[in-house]
Amino acid sequence: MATVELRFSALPAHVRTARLVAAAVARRSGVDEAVLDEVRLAVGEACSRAVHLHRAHCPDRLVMVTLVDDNNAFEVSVTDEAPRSDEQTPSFAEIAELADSGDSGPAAGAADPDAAYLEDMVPPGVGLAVIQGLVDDVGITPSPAGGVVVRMTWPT
Amino acid sequence: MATVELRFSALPAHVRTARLVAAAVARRSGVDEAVLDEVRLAVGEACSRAVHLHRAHCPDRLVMVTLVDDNNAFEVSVTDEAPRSDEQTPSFAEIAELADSGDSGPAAGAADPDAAYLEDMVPPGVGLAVIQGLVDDVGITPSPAGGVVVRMTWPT
Amino acid sequence: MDLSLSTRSEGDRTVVEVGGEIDVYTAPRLREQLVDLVADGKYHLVVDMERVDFLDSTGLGVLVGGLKRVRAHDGSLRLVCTQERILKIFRITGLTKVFPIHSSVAEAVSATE
Amino acid sequence: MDLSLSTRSEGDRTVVEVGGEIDVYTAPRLREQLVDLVADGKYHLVVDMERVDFLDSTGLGVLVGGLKRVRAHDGSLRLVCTQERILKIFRITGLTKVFPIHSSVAEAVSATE
Ligand SMILES: Nc1ncnc2c1ncn2[C@@H]1O[C@H](COP(=O)(O)OP(=O)(O)O)[C@@H](O)[C@H]1O
Ligand SMILES: Nc1ncnc2c1ncn2[C@@H]1O[C@H](COP(=O)(O)OP(=O)(O)O)[C@@H](O)[C@H]1O
Repeated sequence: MATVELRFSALPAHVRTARLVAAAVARRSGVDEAVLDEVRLAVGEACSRAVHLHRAHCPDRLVMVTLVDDNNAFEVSVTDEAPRSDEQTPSFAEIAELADSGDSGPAAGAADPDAAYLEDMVPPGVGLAVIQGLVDDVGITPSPAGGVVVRMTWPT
Repeated sequence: MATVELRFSALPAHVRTARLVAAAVARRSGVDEAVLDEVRLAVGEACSRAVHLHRAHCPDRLVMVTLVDDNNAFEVSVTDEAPRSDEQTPSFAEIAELADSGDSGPAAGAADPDAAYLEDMVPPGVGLAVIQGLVDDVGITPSPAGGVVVRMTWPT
Repeated sequence: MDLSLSTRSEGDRTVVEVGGEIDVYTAPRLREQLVDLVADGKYHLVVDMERVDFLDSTGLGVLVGGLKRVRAHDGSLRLVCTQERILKIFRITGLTKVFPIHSSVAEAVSATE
Repeated sequence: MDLSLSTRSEGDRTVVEVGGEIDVYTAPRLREQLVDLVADGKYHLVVDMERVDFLDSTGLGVLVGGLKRVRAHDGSLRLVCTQERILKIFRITGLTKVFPIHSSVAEAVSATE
């Protein structure tokens, strides 16, 4: 059982590092080439979500990504430590309606004052909706340190 | 100050992941393109050394790599938890003499019984010699958990 | 791969050619580009995504934001994309119903409401 | 980039063309190749490293091991390498004094003691 753990400060640039690591380890674990794009996207979404929440609530804490290559599965867990909110995964119809709304949908907890582009941000639940639309095996559970663990599994 | 921490089980494949991460974070931290090969090689040597020592002494412990992008410097620390030995950094003449010796030089602690290629291994001190020949700013200090921290710094 | 951006006019349309990765790291630059174009009076945009390697929901948010901005001026935002892996994320989020998606710049430029 | 290996004969020499990365992960396969060649009676080897992207001390160890094996049969192991970043590690470790390093396969194949 091979394990890689990655912890990073809440910066967008590190989301790229996380995607890069996830794809490299997934490939080596035997995840199908055709599925690597899905791994990259899903891990990126989970990490972007965690980075946004950390910037808003606990910018000094590190986001954690764990990659485990078990017998027949490659499992990625992304853990944030932001206080849990009533984040809703929007329905697809609601996502489509964002384009018509005057604002960018339900507020995502405290806003990150430095990030002007958050104005255009889809609500954080959209990231989770993408993950759930993309990955067959996803679990979202409370994490001991506050926040949640997004656990995604792919066959190898 | 951006921080990335990588922990991995003592497998050769993960050394590649560590090189990949070090190069990506170094580039983003502003380390000169011409120096990235040096970062890749030096971080790879430090991690290979740690992986060999862990396999021999504590195969269940994770090797740790910390990458810190400080104001004017990019700093990588590779920490192993193997019991400290009297590992010698061989002189360059000694490395050259390896080719003439009947064996592969001083034994590297307990041998890893699975790894036939260890027969051809240069002694672990060679990795440190390469790092010291390559990187201007290197520090090797005892780590609290046993083992050492190899700390390498590059300007950004 | 970093983001690349270039713009050109084709008749009354402005074509924005995007390459590389549109993600949480680069999306702010795409947003800035779209905001600048609208501030500059360009309300009919064609975003050519054929050279995009990666798109995540942050990128989608910026495209949706661009659409809202041009609509405020009765404008349009059309996408050019034939790459299955990029189309997939529009499909998953239902945004294929929101954006007109074309298979070539020529088709997008000549399209009317 | 993974390791690629191919071998061919040129006169009494055996040329081993290596590509990709020779590191702690792939070095065992290069070692196996060299061991097999010697077991097969090939004692005059030319290792062409022109397509090698990465070489670390584990890779050096395998090359040194190969040299020891062919020497036991009065053989030779010559390297072909003109890439500065690869040559650097031979220089740092003093192994430029141990391996004959040539700038082309033709030169290595025609070299004599
Ligand atoms: N999809 C990706 N995810 C994560 N890292 C990536 C990805 N693509 C490229 N990288 C890495 O990011 C580093 C910087 O990439 P680059 O495209 O130059 O962006 P930038 O310089 O803006 O950070 C490179 O070392 C590359 O290996
Ligand atoms: N120098 C490197 N260091 C670490 N990882 C790398 C390096 N070069 C490539 N990789 C990554 O390793 C993964 C597997 O690479 P590959 O060359 O196919 O080797 P293998 O499949 O034998 O592990 C790829 O996803 C690639 O991004």
